[in-house]
Amino acid sequence: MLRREILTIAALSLLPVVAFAQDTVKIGLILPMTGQQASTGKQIDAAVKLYQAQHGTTVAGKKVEVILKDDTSVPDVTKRLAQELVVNDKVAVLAGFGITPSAMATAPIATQAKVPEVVMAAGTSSITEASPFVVRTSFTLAQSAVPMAEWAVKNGIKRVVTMVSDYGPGIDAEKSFSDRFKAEGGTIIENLRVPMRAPDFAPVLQKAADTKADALFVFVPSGAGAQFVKQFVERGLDKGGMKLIATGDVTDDDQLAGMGDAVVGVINAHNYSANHDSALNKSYVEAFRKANGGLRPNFMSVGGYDGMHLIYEALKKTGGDASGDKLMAAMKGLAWESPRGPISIDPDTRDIVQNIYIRKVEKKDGELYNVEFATIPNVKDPVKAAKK
Amino acid sequence: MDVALETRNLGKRFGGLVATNGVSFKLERGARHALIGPNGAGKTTFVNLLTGVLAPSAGRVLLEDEDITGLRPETRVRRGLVRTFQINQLFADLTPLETLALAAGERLGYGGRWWPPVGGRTVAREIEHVATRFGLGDVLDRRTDTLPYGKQRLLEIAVAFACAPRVLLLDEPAAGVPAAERQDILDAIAALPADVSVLLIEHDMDLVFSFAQRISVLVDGALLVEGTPAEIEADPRVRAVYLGEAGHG
Amino acid sequence: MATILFDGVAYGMLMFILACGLAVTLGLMNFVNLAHGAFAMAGGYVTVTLMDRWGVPFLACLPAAFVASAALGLVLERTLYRHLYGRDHLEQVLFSIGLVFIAVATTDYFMGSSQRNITLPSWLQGRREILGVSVGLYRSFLIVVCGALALGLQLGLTRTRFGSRLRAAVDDARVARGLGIPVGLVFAATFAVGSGLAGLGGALGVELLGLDPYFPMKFLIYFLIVVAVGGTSGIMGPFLAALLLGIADVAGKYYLSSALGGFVIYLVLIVVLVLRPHGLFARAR
Amino acid sequence: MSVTASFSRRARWRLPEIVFWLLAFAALLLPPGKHLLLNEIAILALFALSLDLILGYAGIISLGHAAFFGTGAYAAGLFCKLVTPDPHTGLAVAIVVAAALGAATSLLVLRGSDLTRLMVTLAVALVLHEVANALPLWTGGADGLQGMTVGPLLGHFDFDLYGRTAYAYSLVTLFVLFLLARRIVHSPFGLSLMAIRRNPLRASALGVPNRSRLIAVYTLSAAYAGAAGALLAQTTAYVSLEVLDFQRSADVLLALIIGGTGWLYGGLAGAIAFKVLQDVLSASAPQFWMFWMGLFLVVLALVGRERLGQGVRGLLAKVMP
Repeated sequence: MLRREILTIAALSLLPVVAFAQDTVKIGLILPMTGQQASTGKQIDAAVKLYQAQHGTTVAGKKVEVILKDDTSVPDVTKRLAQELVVNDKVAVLAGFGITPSAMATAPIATQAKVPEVVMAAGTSSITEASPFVVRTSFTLAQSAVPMAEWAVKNGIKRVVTMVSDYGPGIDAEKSFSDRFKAEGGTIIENLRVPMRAPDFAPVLQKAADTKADALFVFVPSGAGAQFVKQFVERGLDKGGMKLIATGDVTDDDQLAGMGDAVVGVINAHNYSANHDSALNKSYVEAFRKANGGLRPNFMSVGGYDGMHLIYEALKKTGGDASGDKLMAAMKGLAWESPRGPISIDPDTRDIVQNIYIRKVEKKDGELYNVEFATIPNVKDPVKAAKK
Repeated sequence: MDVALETRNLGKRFGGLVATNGVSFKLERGARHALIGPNGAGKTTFVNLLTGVLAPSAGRVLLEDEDITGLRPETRVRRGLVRTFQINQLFADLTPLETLALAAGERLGYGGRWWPPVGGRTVAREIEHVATRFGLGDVLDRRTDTLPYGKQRLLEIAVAFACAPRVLLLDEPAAGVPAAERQDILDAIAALPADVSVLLIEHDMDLVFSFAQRISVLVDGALLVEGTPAEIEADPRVRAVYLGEAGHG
Repeated sequence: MATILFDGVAYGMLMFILACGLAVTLGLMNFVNLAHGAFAMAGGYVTVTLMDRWGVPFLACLPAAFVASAALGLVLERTLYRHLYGRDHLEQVLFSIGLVFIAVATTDYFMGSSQRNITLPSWLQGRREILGVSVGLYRSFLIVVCGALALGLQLGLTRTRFGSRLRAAVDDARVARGLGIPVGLVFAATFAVGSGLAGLGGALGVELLGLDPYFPMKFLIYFLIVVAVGGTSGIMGPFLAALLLGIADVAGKYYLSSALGGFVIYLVLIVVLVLRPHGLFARAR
Repeated sequence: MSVTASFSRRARWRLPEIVFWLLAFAALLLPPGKHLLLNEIAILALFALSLDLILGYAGIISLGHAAFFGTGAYAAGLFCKLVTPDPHTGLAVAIVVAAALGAATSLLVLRGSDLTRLMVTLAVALVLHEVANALPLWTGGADGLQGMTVGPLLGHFDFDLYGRTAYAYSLVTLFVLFLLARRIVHSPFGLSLMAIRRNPLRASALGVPNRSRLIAVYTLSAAYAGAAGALLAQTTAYVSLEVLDFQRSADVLLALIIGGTGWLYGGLAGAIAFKVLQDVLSASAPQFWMFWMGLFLVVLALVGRERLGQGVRGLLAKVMP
């Protein structure tokens, strides 16, 4: 009796768990809807809803159903939810993933169940290497940090202090910025790190001020950016001639409007600005704001929006066949115009290729925006590019 | 002369307050000795110093000629220095059976065992013996806080007895007990084995004079006088202390 | 060096205002109120909303934040908290964590989950040289305001009739009632003032600490540290503890590398509490 | 003999207990779908049981019990990666490592008030969290420990996508450790712990060596928490910094308080209630479930878990130990 039971389990686990020839294609959307990362989850959720409102819920004859789950940014919960979505709900695609560990924890499920994992937010380079079924529509930190380093060298910045939050993405940003900056002939005076639980930036800023560098390169997770910039200005570092350069997380569109005039003039590099000048983006921003009580879409939202687009387009290509291998094959190499500009999925790495814009915070029509003034086209993830 | 418990120049200060002041005291083997003193004389501090709850600022404590000044309370108990509590400090929601099993188990060295269930044969026999002696046999399975107060005070003494004391400190054993149940307590105390040395800390003069062969008087943290009941009764200093404390004694 | 010290003092002072209400409820009233930060958050959101939506000047928002949080504290004390006085600590934990959850979810629902910011009036922005030390104007403002409040609290607790009534009520509620002290009212008023101060701290802290719906959880640990290190026998202990915390935190991060700077404060906490279980500044018992 | 009879009554198995465990094991035969959640419940139950050993039985409150959970998880994860993928030895190693940490840190919680212990345990967990974050070469830092390939259970049963093997593994571990805990709380050692929790001064006056007993139970509890952490690491094949997070310590404390301290089924009941509630609420209201959870906790506290549970508990307490 027990033996038969065991055999059944063993047999079951050999079957790929995918819904064939069903009329509905389910997408399991796992996001942090509560907890410190809740704003990420809300932006992506809103963008996914907007995409479906604009493009309908039927594609290639199939009805697309999104099942939203809250993982509270706890990776083991993410993994369990992903497993349940695959086993119980028979989802064809897993999507979302607010933080890197959540995406990493889920990668083995994607491999085992042959279900595409569309990463819409998490930004550590190595995620796409964790499973052949991972594809990313957000960005990698190095994608922003490396162009920032190149721009800095070209614009007469010679000596830089870096300051990053002390965790995976921060260290990624620090390393990729520093390596490129040094390679281009610049000098890194010091690499400063702040603990994640760091309510007060005063000490590190004081340390940075003491170095008298030309510029301070900074990455802090979206949310801590405003405090950081304010304290930077309060310390008088801007007047002391130190430039502030950053990845775009620091001047996140989500909060930029409320940051105050202190942030005006901050130079940063990123993949998306709500101020991006294209017809598509204008209508995107307008529709997003209308649907969400005036909330401004940020770089997380386009990750969700484009992720949905990727899934829809792949389904069109396969003619509605939602099996994992076919979907993955269809996703590789897809290129389209996103609200952020032209983007594509690198067929080799399954990571996103996109323009990176150098921006400056300015006041337009009484509101603060990241205004793009230089474009580095078709940036691939520099970390993976360097490995080749 | 055989000394069971001795203090040499024992002192304790709390900040500027001297609670025990150079007390040198001897309890003879098999003694029935009482320690009296007005409120605030430092009796509680003295007991806490003897049992190791407090560390003295000066002086030594000796149990049967061995220095126990630095020992922990539980080690002193295992060496035979056991006390009862004045205010009820029994485990309210445990049964007398469990409380006695705890005391007996620790004494017999079973206390730290984690595999066998409570109450091996040796411990069970011990409990029956103690329960019979103190008339607790019929209430062993009830929650302690549901027992009549007199029974609780008896349990207090029984638990101390289960620790196999060589020196027993009885802290106001009959305080608060209704008159009807009082005799049981007095009988239990009177029936303690002769080789157990007893120090009675007490307010109740009737009890003191009916029980004690010797009496020490503690005033302001220091020993005022020591002697037989007759000597104490006649001592003018003791009278002065007790008359000075209106309405007590 | 002087600048670091100054920054630390300002940060510590802010922590004190945020945490002193907890020192009173936990220390004097023996109530484990883990929801204390929710009142601070309320004050913060009152300020942000008043400034953003109605353009109320910053200075006018501070008393408003105090009053709003105090009122909220009073209402909750009268309706909910008072039923849990004298109950098991674990039930108080359950209750106050539940309250935190409700506060977080409600705030998230109405105010959104993004960080909120305020723009200080220009006279509070920037820096000045004072006695050769370059100091931030807002931090100076914090030190003056919080220092005055701390002094006022200490005097209020030791020199006024209300203070002596509170101490009597805390020492022995039954005796105090016998003396004709309205214990329930004294507790309610104390709770309200503590909540109000937290609200004021929340308003003052938006600029330095930021504000989002998870504020009560993020800073709970810091409040508890202030109370635990300061001891629970009065106001001065937590005050000194908050200063120490502020200076140690800032100096630790400045002088040590990040990896060490992150937990130096916790190591200090462990050492202090192992050596002085009742807090660094508690009177010996 | 009445005394011996009384004693043997204390530790006897009651019918509802047996039914409870039969149901838990019967859940293995359910069609796939809920085993992953059940696995998480079993792990939280073990974790809560470990907290109950110190909080419910010895009176040591902790807001940092994740220190041992996380240590066990990392120990199991690293052992799997570096030494052998066999889960059983990994579990044993995690237990030993967590117990060693428990013994070492037990000295810090021997004295002090609830608040002191709360803060000291919290600080220990936070220090470990920072240490784990600062050693990315070992722990993977914030990205988490990757590359764990856990071997099959008993050399035969792979940890599959459905989580049935995982649940079976966690449930059996929970059951074995529960039996041990049950044995322990009914032993003289367990009795002395109950005495220490109620009144340490009084316990020492009966000859109970409080210090060594508290050190022993704290170590034991750490070992249990380490086992729970190892189960999580092995059944998810992944360890992240969240295993040491404050949130994890707070959750287990909540679960235990919900279920009730000082009886072994409290942690189990609390874990079931907490996880099921969270799962149901967050499935129906992903953005707003915290509100309903909070409301539940507040009402539970206001009505009084005691009063609310008295009916149920009174009934259960009669039939369960």
